[in-house]
Amino acid sequence: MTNPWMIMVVGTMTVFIALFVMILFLLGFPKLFAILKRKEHESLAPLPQIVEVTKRTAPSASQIASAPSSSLQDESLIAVLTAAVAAASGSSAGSFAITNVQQAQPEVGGGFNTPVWGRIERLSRK
Amino acid sequence: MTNPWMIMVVGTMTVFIALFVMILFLLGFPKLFAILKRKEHESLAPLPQIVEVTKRTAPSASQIASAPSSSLQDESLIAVLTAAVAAASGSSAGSFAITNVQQAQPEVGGGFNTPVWGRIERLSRK
Amino acid sequence: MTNPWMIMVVGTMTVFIALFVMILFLLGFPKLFAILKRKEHESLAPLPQIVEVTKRTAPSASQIASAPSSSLQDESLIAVLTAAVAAASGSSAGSFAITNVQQAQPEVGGGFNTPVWGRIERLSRK
Amino acid sequence: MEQFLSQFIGTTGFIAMTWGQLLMLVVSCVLLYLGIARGFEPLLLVPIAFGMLLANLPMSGITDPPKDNLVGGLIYYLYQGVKLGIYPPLIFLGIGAMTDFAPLIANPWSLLLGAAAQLGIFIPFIAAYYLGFDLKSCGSIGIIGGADGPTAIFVTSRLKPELLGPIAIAAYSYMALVPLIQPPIMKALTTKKERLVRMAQLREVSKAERIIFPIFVTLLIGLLLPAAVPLVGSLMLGNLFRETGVTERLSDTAQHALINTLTIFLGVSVGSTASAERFLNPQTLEIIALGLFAFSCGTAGGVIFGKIMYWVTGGKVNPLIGSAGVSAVPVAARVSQVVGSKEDPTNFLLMHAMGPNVAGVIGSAVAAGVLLSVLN
Amino acid sequence: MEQFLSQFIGTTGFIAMTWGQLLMLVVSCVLLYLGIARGFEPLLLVPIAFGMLLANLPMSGITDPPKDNLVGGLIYYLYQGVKLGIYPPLIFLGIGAMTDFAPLIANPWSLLLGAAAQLGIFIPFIAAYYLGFDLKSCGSIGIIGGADGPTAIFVTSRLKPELLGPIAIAAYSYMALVPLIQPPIMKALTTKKERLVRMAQLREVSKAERIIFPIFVTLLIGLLLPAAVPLVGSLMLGNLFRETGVTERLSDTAQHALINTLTIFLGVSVGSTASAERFLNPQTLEIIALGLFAFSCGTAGGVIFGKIMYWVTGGKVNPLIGSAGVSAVPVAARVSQVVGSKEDPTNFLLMHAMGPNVAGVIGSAVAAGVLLSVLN
Amino acid sequence: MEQFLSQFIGTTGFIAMTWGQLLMLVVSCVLLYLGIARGFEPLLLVPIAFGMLLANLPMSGITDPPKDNLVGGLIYYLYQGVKLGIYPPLIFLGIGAMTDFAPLIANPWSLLLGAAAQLGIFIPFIAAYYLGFDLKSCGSIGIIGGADGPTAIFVTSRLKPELLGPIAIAAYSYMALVPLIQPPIMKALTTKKERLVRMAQLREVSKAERIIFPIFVTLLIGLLLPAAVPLVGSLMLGNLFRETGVTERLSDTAQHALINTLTIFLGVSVGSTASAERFLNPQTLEIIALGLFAFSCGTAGGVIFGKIMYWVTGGKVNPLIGSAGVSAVPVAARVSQVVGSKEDPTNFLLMHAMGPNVAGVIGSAVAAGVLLSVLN
Ligand code: NA
Ligand code: NA
Ligand code: NA
Repeated sequence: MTNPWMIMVVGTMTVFIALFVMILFLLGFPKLFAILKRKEHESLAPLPQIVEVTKRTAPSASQIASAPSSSLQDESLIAVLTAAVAAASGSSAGSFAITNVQQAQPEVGGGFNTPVWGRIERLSRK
Repeated sequence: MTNPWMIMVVGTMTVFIALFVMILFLLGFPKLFAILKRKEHESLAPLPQIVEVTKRTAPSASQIASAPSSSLQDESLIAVLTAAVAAASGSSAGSFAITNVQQAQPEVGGGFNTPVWGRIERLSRK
Repeated sequence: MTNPWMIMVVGTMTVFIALFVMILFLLGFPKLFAILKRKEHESLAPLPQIVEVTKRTAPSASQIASAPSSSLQDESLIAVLTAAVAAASGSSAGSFAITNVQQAQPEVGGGFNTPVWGRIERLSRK
Repeated sequence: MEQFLSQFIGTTGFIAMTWGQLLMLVVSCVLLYLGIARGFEPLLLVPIAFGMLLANLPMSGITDPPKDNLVGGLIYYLYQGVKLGIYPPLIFLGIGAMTDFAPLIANPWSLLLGAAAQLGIFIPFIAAYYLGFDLKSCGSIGIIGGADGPTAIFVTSRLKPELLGPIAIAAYSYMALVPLIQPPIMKALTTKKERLVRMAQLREVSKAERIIFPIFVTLLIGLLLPAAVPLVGSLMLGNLFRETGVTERLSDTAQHALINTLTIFLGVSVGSTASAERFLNPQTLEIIALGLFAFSCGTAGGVIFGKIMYWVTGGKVNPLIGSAGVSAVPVAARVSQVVGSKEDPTNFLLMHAMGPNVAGVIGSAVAAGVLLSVLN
Repeated sequence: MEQFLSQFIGTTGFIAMTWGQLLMLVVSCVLLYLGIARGFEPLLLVPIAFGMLLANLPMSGITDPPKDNLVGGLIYYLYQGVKLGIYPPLIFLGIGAMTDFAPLIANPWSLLLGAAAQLGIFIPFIAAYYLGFDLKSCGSIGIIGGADGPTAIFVTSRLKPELLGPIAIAAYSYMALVPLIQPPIMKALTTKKERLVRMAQLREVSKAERIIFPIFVTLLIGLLLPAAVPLVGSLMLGNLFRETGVTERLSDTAQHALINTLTIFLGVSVGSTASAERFLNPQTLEIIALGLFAFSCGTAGGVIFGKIMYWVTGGKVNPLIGSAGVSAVPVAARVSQVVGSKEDPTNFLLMHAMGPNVAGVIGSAVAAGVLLSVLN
Repeated sequence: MEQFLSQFIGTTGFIAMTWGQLLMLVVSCVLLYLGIARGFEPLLLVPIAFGMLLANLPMSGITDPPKDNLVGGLIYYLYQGVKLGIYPPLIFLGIGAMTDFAPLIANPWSLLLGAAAQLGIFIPFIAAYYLGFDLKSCGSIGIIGGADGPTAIFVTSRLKPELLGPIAIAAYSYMALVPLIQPPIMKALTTKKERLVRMAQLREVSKAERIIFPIFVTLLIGLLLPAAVPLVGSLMLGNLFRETGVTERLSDTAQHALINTLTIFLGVSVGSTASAERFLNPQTLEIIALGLFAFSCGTAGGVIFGKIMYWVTGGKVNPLIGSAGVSAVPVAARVSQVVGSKEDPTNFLLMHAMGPNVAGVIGSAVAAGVLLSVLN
């Protein structure tokens, strides 16, 4: 592109388009987060018990602060990585990834007592 | 220079000359700054009023702290840059630069109300 | 080495050997430091007087904090460097280094009043 | 002895100095004066002016590249971070860690003001073209109107490094002069009634929104305009460090040790490009004039779009906040506040002006991306 | 105009994006979520995930090497510090300045637990070999079991830079998952009686011992295993700065400005290696699985050796502190404390677990030295 | 297995170690002891000694340059900042930000003492020449007498990098030994009456003077002696950051994060040049002896010139402040105070000695410029 007027038009338009798309998303933010907040409240329900366990070890409680407070979704990392890679390397793409994440969730159960790696290993052995 | 004695003499002399010139200037510092201080007092006279204006916007006064407190010399930057460049690129050198700076000053006037860029643009159109 | 089992054995053994040697030394630490502590107490004996001298210059005492508090071993740096270099460059190695350090100590005497460089220069003139 | 003295004087810089260098030394002292005594963006202007001073001391070799088996000068090595485009994005990382985008998230429409103010980039771009500059120079000159130091330096270092000196000096000087440049334009373009508009209080912004925002902006801008990624991505990574609540260490270093160190290096290097032979030519004069024109266009663009929003919303938007869209954070937002409070001392526009103000940073980065992808 | 629009869309990243890149963007967002909302090693995972995001935005050129007379992308230059092995040792310098080796000096035998946990490196090394990886990849995969980010990155950058992405992500993710991975293994391998053992209080460690320790370790490891010098030497120099009492300035900068800056650079660079074409292949899946296996082996190795020490000492050592030998400082030591306190809430194992915990860092560095000297 | 063991031992450093390396390890431990336990300039001596230790561990490769497709060692890369002359000026930037030149501005005549003490550079220069050193080595040896670490390292890295190790160690060691070296010389050269002189209180220095001073010195020295610009310019830029009152951020980073980081890098790199083959030769012995001679000459030069000023002013100048002209800030000024207060505990010379003390820094930088321009 060597026509300066063309560049000006493209440039101004791009700036407006980019920032306008941003506006559209940002306008949706309040609603999106209202939904997320509700969901969060639900998923946070089982937490208190585990927190209590940690609290009982009173004297070094502050030092143990970084221990995870909820194990319900802690496997999601492995699940997602696994799913992503499986999706890309296998023949069936895209959709598989998302399905698999959903599939993984119910399997989790007890958190602390169900070793995550069992499932992962099974997947890798395949 | 490969004669070590020569290097020694040159070196010692250079150190003494350099630091002696520095002494001469530093001895003039107190007088120089006495003059500058007097000038500063004069040029600072019209300031209080503007400060008051800023103060009236009370609640965010602290945030606006960086607003310029005096507009009398604020154009000096542009004036000097302009002058410097004009001096170097035009056929008449040195003296023009300094003359022009002097010339610019009286034109300033109202500060806030006289757009600086008017003059600059005139210069560049020439 | 391209046999993975060999690498595993070597690796595991190296880790254990390295850390085991470390254990042996660390087990000796408490005894070693008990001895060092006793020695330190002895060598620190003549200190108080010098500290007193410094204290008398009361107003800037805090600023002079970095002045060396004991001069008894302050020459050791030069002695050791000298010895080390002499040992390596001269024909008689190893033992000379250590002997010389020992030799240097008694010469020291008054600290502040015996210029270190006298001895060093004598060495370098040789 | 006589021979020696003449030889000695020959090794001093006095003899080798050109009139141009002397003039540049004077200019750098004036810049130092403006930075220190008048508070013109001192954090940048002091290093820039000092770099200029050092580079114009004859025969110091401080900007020389390595030659044969001689190493280069200090500033030659510092300058590599400018040349390779490393400093500006990393400075943006620190700026991101210092920026609060909440006013923008609360009022997304202020992004339009940040977009409109980019006319301050594209109109001078055209103007420079008709003054005879080549397209790359036009892009570098236009970007002054972005009123964003790192963006201007990043774009210029990639399009036309020869112009770094005048463009950086113009950009930072006019950013400092924003309180002088903008008010007359703002007053000329608005009616008293418009300037008196009071705006509704902004809604609160949740922590989650603040965290999602930088990620989302990076994705959006990154996909729309890949060339803007180094600037926008760094800005947003810094902002993410600020907002997560678990990366305070990184945010703290980004907005102190890292940005300060790189500001020194960037300032001195950029200043050093203003050597007499490069700086003292008629182009510099035109660039300085065009830079002022750019700031004026940006201000006008923002204010005019502010008027449009005033009409569209039936008088809910005060057009004075439009001028803040030029970025020059946070000075331009303060100017909106000051001009507004002159009409009505109880009208607080500052927070409303911060939205367009930070939007202007994003807008300029997008415009920079366009210029880089089109002209490079 | 039509032509222009199609041309414009062609310059955006939307068209150029592959399914792989889209997937990687999703993965990086998930990693950001885990780092920020779930607190998974956020100081590393946030920069890594953001680097991944930036690298997978199509056509941004941010990871491109210089070409002809075009400069390279920002992350290309940042990555040089990884490629040349500069960041990891300097990060170790900061870690050394943050580490208190006193619990190890007070109880030297805990070094054996740090040694035993290195089975987490060598068993997966063998496993990877039989899964068909070449030896250098095996070494890089095994080192995940060291549970030490900088060590893993240093070794991988020298043996198999192509694997940096998955290996760094696996290492840091599993370090964050240690509180999930270790407890079941610890419980399965120990009896209730063992878990109830109370250990004798540790002796006090004098300042002189703390100062001699890093010098002595450098000498010893440096002579035994020269290839471990960059890691061990840097770690110990940092620790020396911490302990001398006269180099506080250096210790302070090492554990703040320096380590934070390099953590940002390292994280973003390492993340950027996880481009779609490199990351999305079956090997990554195997590496992630092997990484988990590695952490489990390390935990088991430490606990089993803890049991041996329990038997040898006639029940004076609680085998639960063995699992802390994997390093992952200080999370693994906290896990020992938590698991122990579940049996007896008044039993404080934390300080006893810190010994094996920091021993694990040294142990992994030694193992890294072996792998580097044997495989390079 | 036997074969394996012998092979294993072969990969350790024990076998490869030479007697020279063993000796150097001992020397580095002694330096560590002096730095840590005796407080000999620990901020520099600890990194230098540790760098020495690391470089003398056999086969670690930590100082190796890159070869074929193998990357170089950590210290090889850190050393580039010394080789290219980058660290010393940037360290001077931090020193400038830490230095208060007010005592010098208040009493400009103390500059003469700072000039006279540079005899400590030029007399040993001649001495070294007659001991058979080549001119470049003579310059590097003489600069030890400047009693200024960064200056000594900068000059040596440009004139004779092979000598970096012994020269840096000598410079920093003698700077720590100043309280031992100077007093006997000071007493020998002065009478009791001279040592009892009380000096008039210094005038106050205005903020404007403090700001103008660094700019003016840069211009003056820069024009007189271009080769001194990297050192003097950086020192003065740092001082300008300190004094402006509007660049505190930059001053703060220059005197903390930046200088500390570079001190670590500089120290370790410089120490690493002291490998056994380079360090252990008769030259090193001579350099160490000449270094002590240099400090003594500098002290004597300053004191003798102080006596001249005593005579000229009719007894208003205490010659004891002359010894502070060697720089070694602020130790040498403290020595003047201590020696003076031994005669009269109520006589406070410290502030008067700070003038020559900081003048000595400028003087050495000028002398360095002369040596660099004449010998390079
Ligand atoms: Na802008
Ligand atoms: Na480990
Ligand atoms: Na000096």
